[in-house]
Amino acid sequence: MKWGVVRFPGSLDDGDALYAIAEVMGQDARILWHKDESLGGVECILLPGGFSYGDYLRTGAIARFSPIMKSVAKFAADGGLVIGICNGFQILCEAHLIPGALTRNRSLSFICERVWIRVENASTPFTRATKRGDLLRLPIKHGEGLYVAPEDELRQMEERGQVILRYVDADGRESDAANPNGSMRAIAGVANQRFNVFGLMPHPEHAVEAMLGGVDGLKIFQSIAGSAR
Amino acid sequence: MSERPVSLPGEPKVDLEQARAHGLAPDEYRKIEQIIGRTPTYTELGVFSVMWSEHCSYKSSRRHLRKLPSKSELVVQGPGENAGAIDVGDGWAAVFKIESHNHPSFVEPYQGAATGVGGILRDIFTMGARPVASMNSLKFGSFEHPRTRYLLGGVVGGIGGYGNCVGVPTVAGEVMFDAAYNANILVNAFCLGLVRKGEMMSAKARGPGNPVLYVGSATGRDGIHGASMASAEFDKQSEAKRPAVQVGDPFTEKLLIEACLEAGKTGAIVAIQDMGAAGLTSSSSEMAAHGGLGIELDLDKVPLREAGLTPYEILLSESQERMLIVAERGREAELKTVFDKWDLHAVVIGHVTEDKRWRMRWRGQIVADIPIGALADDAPVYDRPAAEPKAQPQTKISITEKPGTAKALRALLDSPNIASKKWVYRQYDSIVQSNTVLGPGSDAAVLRIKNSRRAIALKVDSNPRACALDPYLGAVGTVCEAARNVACAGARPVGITNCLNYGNPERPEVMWQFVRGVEGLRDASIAFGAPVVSGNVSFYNETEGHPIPPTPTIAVLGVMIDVSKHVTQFFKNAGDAIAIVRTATPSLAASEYAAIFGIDGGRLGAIDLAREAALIEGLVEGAEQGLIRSAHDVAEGGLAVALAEACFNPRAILGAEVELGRAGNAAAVDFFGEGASTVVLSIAERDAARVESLFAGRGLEFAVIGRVIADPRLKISGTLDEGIAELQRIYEDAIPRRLRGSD
Amino acid sequence: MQVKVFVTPRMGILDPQGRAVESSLQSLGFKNVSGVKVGKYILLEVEARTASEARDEAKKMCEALLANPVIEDYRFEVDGE
Amino acid sequence: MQVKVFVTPRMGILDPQGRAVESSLQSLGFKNVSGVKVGKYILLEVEARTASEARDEAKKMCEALLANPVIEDYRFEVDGE
Ligand SMILES: Nc1ncnc2c1ncn2[C@@H]1O[C@H](COP(=O)(O)OP(=O)(O)O)[C@@H](O)[C@H]1O
Ligand SMILES: [Mg+2]
Repeated sequence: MKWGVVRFPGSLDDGDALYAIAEVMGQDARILWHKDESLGGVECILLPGGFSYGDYLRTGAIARFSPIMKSVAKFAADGGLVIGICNGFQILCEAHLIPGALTRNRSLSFICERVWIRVENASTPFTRATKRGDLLRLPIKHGEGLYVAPEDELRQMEERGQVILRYVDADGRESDAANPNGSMRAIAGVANQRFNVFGLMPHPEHAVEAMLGGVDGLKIFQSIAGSAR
Repeated sequence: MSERPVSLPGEPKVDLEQARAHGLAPDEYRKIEQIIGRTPTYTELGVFSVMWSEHCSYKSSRRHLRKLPSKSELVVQGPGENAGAIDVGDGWAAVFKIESHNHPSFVEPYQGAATGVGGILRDIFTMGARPVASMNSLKFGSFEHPRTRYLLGGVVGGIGGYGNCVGVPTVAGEVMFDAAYNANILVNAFCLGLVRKGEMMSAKARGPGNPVLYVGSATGRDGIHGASMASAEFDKQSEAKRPAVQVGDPFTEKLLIEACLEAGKTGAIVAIQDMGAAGLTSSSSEMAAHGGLGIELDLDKVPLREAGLTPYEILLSESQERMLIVAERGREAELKTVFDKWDLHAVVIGHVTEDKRWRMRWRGQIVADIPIGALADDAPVYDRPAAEPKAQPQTKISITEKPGTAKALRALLDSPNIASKKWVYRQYDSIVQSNTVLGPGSDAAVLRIKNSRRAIALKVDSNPRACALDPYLGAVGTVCEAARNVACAGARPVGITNCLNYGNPERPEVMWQFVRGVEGLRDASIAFGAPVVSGNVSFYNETEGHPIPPTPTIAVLGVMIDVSKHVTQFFKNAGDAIAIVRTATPSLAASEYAAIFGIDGGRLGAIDLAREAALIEGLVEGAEQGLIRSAHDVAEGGLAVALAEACFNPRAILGAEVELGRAGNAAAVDFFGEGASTVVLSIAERDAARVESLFAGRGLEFAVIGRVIADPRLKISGTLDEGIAELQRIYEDAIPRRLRGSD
Repeated sequence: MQVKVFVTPRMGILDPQGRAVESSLQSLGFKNVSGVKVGKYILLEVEARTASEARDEAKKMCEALLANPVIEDYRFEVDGE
Repeated sequence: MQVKVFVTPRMGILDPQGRAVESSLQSLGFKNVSGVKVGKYILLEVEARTASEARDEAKKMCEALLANPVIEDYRFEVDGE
C-alpha cells in the first residue's frame, strides 16, 4: 500500500508515523507537503499529530484550510482511506470529515501516558486486524482530546457503529477514572458514516516497537494495509 | 572615513550618572570612555551595559570556570560555542547545554519557563543539531507558601506548553520544594541535540563582505528591562509600552528549527547564532568577534513588530525566536527560499567587515561604532573576594519525638520532594520522535539512536541541602549522583553540563560558595573522566539579603554501547536477590528525614572519588554483561524509600524482604540515611557471586540484603511490614493531594 | 472599523475551563459567583465603507474560521453602531 | 447580575494567536482585515444587590485571577448598566 503522511507547519509526529510505516512495517510511505495539492497517487492518507499552525484559535482550525486539505476532502469523498491521529483527528473534525469536535481535557492539562483502548467495531478498514472487544495499550499525549458531539448525533453514531475505540481500564471496563480526558461516552476514536475516514486521539505510531513500550499500534496499520483497494 | 556616531534627539545625556543607572560601575564607565576615546552615544551605553552585565560577560565567574576540565578524547566541542558536544559513536555528536531562566519564571511562571525552553533549544539547533531531548530542574518554595502552587502550575505548564509544541520530548528532570526558594525559584532547562560529526555549524563569522541575514520573528519591545530602568525620563510613553516579560511562540520556534536545519544542508551558511540575551547586539558582536572581524548592520532593515522602535530598543530587544546568519556571498537567495518555504522572515540587514568594528546605522546616521573586541573580550573580569563564613551553617535542633519506622517511611513517601513527580511529567510529551526507551519515572532517561545499537542516558540533579552544609562536598556529591543515575541505567558517563545558581557574588560568602562549588565540580569531573563541555552561571538569586542555598545543577550524559542492555530501577522477578553496593556509610546529614523531622543531621561525610568512579564502572560493566536486573540509586529518603520505589514497577507490583544491620537492630540512619552513594540492585540468584566480585573486586562494600517476593509487601528487618499498594498510593498522591488542597 | 467577536461554549457543551475558573473563584472567597463560562474575545480591524459591510464580513469570518458551530456560539459588534 | 469580562493581551506583548488568526483570515481571502488580537471572554453571574457592588466584586476577581496583569489588560461590564 502507498501511504502519504501530510506535513503541516507544526506537525510533530509526522516523522514518527513515517518511521512506523516505512521503517518498521516496510511499506511505501512519503511525506505530502501542506502547500501542495497533489496527493502523489497514495492509497491512504495519514494526518499526523502535532500542533499545526500552533493550534492557535482552536486545534486543527487553521490547518483545515491548507491547500492539501481540499485534495484530502475530495480523496475522502471518493472513498479513499484517511486516518487522523491526535492533531490529525482534530483537523478532520474541523474539516467536517468526521462528526463532533475535540475540546480541552477535563483536567485542563496536557496528558502524556499509556492508556487502555477497547475496540468497539472491528469490521472497519482501520480495525479489521483486531477483534471486537480487543484491548490495545496505546499512548495518548494531548491537551485537547475531550470528544464532544450532540447527544442525538452520538446515539446515531453508536447505532451505526461509528464509535470505533473507547477508553477503558486494564480489565476492559469503562469508568470515569479510565477516561483520561473526559470524552463523551469515553470515545477515543470515531469514523465517518462511510467508514473510510477515521480519527483517533491515541497514537498507534508510538506503539510499534517493543523496545519503546509496546506494539499494539501495529494492528491499526496492519488493518489499513490489509484494506488496500 | 569616520562618521561620528551620534545620540538621537530626545535621548538622555550620557554621563556617569546615566551609566550608573544602567548598572555600570564608575570604573567600568571610565573604561568604556577610554576604549572608544569619547563619550558613548546613548545607544552605545545601552549596548555596553548589557554586554558587560554579569549575565553576558561572566565577569565574576570567568576566571574560576577556567578551572573546569573540558577535554577528553570524546569532546567534539568544548565551552566557547553555543553548546558543547561529545562524540557518542557511530558518527554522531551529542550537543547539549543547560541554562537558567529563574528570574523571568518568578515574574511570569508560564512565559518565563516557556521562553527558557525556547532559548536552550536555540542554543542546540544553532549548532546544526536536531534537538532530541529536554530535561528540567525546578526549585520551588515550600508547598505551604501561598505562591508555590501558582508558580508550580505556571512553570510546568510553560515547559509543557513550549516543549510539547516544538516536538522535543521532555524525558527527565527533578523538582524540589524548600522554603529557601520561597522568594527565588529556580528553573533550569536542558536540551540535547544530535548532529553528524562533520556537520556541526559554528558561530564564527568569516569572509568580509558576506551578508548578514536576520531570520525568524519580528522584533518588538520585549525584555528591554535591564537597561530600561534608566530611561524613565527618556520617554514615559515608550516605557509603558515595553512589556516586562517575553512571550514565547513555540510554533514559530518549530518552524525555525526545521528551516535552520534545512538551511544548514545547503552549505550556504557560514555562521549562525541565536539572538538570546541582549538579542541582536550580542549575536552580531559575538559572531564577528569570534571570527576576528567586524560587522555593519542597517537597523532600518530589521523586521519590526510595531512601528517606532528606537535603535536602542532594536539592539537590546530580547524578542524570542530570532536568529542571525552569516551567509556565503551570492547565496542569500538559496537561504531565503528555505525560509520562505517555512513562512519565516529572512532579510539581509548588513554584512561582515574587515575593520573589526561593530557599526550600526539607522536612518542615515551611525548610532554606534565600537571596536569589536570592546564588547566581549574587553569586558571587565573580576577576582571577587571569597571568604568562608565564620558562622557554621545552621543545623536544626531536635524538636520532635523519633517517629516509628513505618510512620517515618509514610511521611517520607508523602514528602513532595520524594513523592512521584508524575503530576509534573505527565504534562510533558516524553515520547515524540520515537527514541524514548526509558522516559521519566526511572533513575535516568534512555534514548536510542536510530540506526545504531547505541543509546544515550541523561539525568539532571542537584542537592542544595548538602551544598548548604558544605558547598564543595555538596557539588562533588551532586555530580556523583547524576553520574550514578546514568550508570544505574547502564550508561557510561561521558560529559557534563552545569548551571551554577548562587546568590550575589559581591558578597564574599557567596563567592566562596561559588568557588568551592566549581572546585567540587572540577574534581568530580576529573574523577569520572567526564569533561564539562558547557554550562551557565546564574548569580543574584537572592531577595532582601537572603541568598538561595548554593545550587549547582548538574546534568550528565551517558553512552550505552548496546541499548538492549539498559536497566530500569524496578524489581523484575520474585526470587531475585536484592543487594546493595555503596562507597561509604550513610548519615542523616542534609537528608529529607532530618528536614522533615527537624533533627540535626550532622556534617557531611568525606567522598572518596576513586571509589565513586569504581562504583560507576561496576554498574556499567554489570549492565553490559547482563548481570543486573534492576539498579536504583538511593537518593532522598534513603534505603527504605529506594526499596519501596523499586517495588513500584508499573508492569508488575512486587514486594521485597530485606534485613538491615543486625536483625531488629537497625536505626533510622540505616533506613533513611543518605549520602553514601548506595545502589539497590536486583540480581538473578545464580549471578549474585559474579556481581559481588564485580564490586567487591573494586574494593566496594557489597551485601545481599534480601530478595524480591511475589507478595506485594515491603518487609524490613522485622520492624517494618507495609503493603506496596498503600505505599504507592501515598507516593503517587502526595503532590495531587496538595494541589487539590484537601488534606 | 473595529469588530469585536465573542465566542462562547454552546449550551450543553462541557466547559471545563469555566468550571475550573468558577471553583478557583469560590476557593478564593468569591462565594457569590456562579455560571462561569470562558470563551474567546477576538478584536479585529476591518476596512469597510459601511457598518453593514463590516457586519457582513464579520459574519463570514465567524462562520469560516472564528467559531466552530459544533461547540461554540458567537456574536459580534461593529464599533460605532 | 451578569458580569462580562474582556481580557486582552497587553499592548506591545507578542500575541501569536492573533497573528496566526490574522494570517489565516487573509489567506482565506479576507484581505481587508488587520490588527487581530485574541483574548478571553468570561461570563459570570454575581449575586449582588447593586450594580456597583457587582462592579467591586468583578474588579477584585479580575485582579485576583481572571487576568494576568503582567501580560494582559482587562475590562468588564455589569449587565443592565
Ligand atoms: N521536572 C521534571 N521533568 C521531568 N521528569 C521529572 C521531573 N522531575 C522528576 N522527574 C522524573 O521523576 C523521576 C524521579 O526524579 P528524582 O527524584 O530526581 O530521581 P532520583 O531520585 O533518581 O534523582 C525521574 O525519572 C525524573 O526524571
Ligand atoms: Mg534526585
